[in-house]
Amino acid sequence: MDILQIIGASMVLIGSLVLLIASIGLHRMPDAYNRIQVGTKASTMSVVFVMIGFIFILPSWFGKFFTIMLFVMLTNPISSNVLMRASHKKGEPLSSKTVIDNLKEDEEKEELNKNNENGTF
Amino acid sequence: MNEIAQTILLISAGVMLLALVIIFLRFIIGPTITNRVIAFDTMTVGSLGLIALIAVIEQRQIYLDVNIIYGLLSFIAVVVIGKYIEKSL
Amino acid sequence: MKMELFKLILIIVLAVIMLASAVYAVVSKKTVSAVLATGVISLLASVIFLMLASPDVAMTEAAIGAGLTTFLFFIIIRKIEKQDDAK
Amino acid sequence: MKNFKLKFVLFLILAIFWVLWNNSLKPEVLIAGFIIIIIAVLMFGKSVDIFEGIKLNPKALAFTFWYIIVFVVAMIKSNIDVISRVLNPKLPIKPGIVRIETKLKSKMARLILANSITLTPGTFVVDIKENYLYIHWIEVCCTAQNTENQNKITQEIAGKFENILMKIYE
Repeated sequence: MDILQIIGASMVLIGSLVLLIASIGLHRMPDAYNRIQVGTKASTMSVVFVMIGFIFILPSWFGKFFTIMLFVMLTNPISSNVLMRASHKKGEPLSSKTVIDNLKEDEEKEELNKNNENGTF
Repeated sequence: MNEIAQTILLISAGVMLLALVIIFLRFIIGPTITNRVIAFDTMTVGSLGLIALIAVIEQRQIYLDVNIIYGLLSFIAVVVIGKYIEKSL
Repeated sequence: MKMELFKLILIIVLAVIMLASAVYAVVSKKTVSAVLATGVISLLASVIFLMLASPDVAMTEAAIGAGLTTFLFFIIIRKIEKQDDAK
Repeated sequence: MKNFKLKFVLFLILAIFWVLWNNSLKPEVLIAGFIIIIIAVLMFGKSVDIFEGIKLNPKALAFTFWYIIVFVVAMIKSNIDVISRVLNPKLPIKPGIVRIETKLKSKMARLILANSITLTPGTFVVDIKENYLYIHWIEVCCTAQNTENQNKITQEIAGKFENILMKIYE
């Protein structure tokens, strides 16, 4: 069983390195939206890797590790999505590299339509 | 537990700690509230891994219960903060 | 021996982050940032309680500190802002 | 009893989580859990309509497994993508928010689609309005506004997930 333990421990090490890269990415990315992307993806993946490594080390605790993994995979994207929509609504600035923003265009169009309808009455 | 495996686990705990410190720097310098909330969220998920690692090293299953409560409450906290930023609470 | 040293280093680093967060909560100008910093403090406090082998206290700290106080504070800040808007 | 099938799905999901989290198959744990789960299903069974349109047959089960395999491959690819972008000194990003259209109607299918898009390479759901998903993309390929281009973007981001989810839910 030694070799399984070493495989599991190396997977835990990979997971922690992914978390380290996420933390570097939080500093390198230019605006809040790209930071949310890097933070969510890398941190979710890090937890998944760590939990799979622990399943290799202690197979008798399979259920608990698997539940934590499923839980993080289900909830982390939702909370980040709430955060991103809120910051877009509040008007968090996009970086200068941004090419296109369809959501803002559509919202402005909707606003214009509403104003026109109000104007005719 | 195996000697080599335990050493690798200790090293990965050190890497996680370093990552937590770097994320905390983003929390301090983050120019807007959104950046701080991102740092808070990432820090929470990182410490989930750290708590599970402590549980494995100490061989006690009850520590994992702290983990799920922690994840649940921080999820609700981030959703509430998002609602607050959106001004629809 | 190795374990003891590891635990000591872990607790010291976490305590330093906690102190920095507490100082930040005092000196920061925005209320919201201060509340978030308080959340970080109780997050790390629960990890330290876990290191000292008391999972029940850690559970309570995680539930009350990181969860309840954070979103109670936010709900109340929002209510105060609504009152100010109404005036 | 109205929408018995959906309540049964809820019961099944809660029971699987209970058994996994307790990590044991002792009779006392199972009996206590099932009593609590039945009370919970009876109390909260009114808002169960997020599972609407789900199918309970072997074909849907097989497609669920296939979906999990596709999803895991995409997730690992996504992480390699993120790592290479962060560690590249030039920082090759070209972000933007694009609009895609979805054909799915069921709430649960949309939730799974949005979660999967969030965890796959370079894309992130910002908002959902009626049939449109707004997606923050880290490397926008084409910015023209015509319909043909939009279909191409939709195929590239959501095509493979949507096709499988159609078979499970619709």
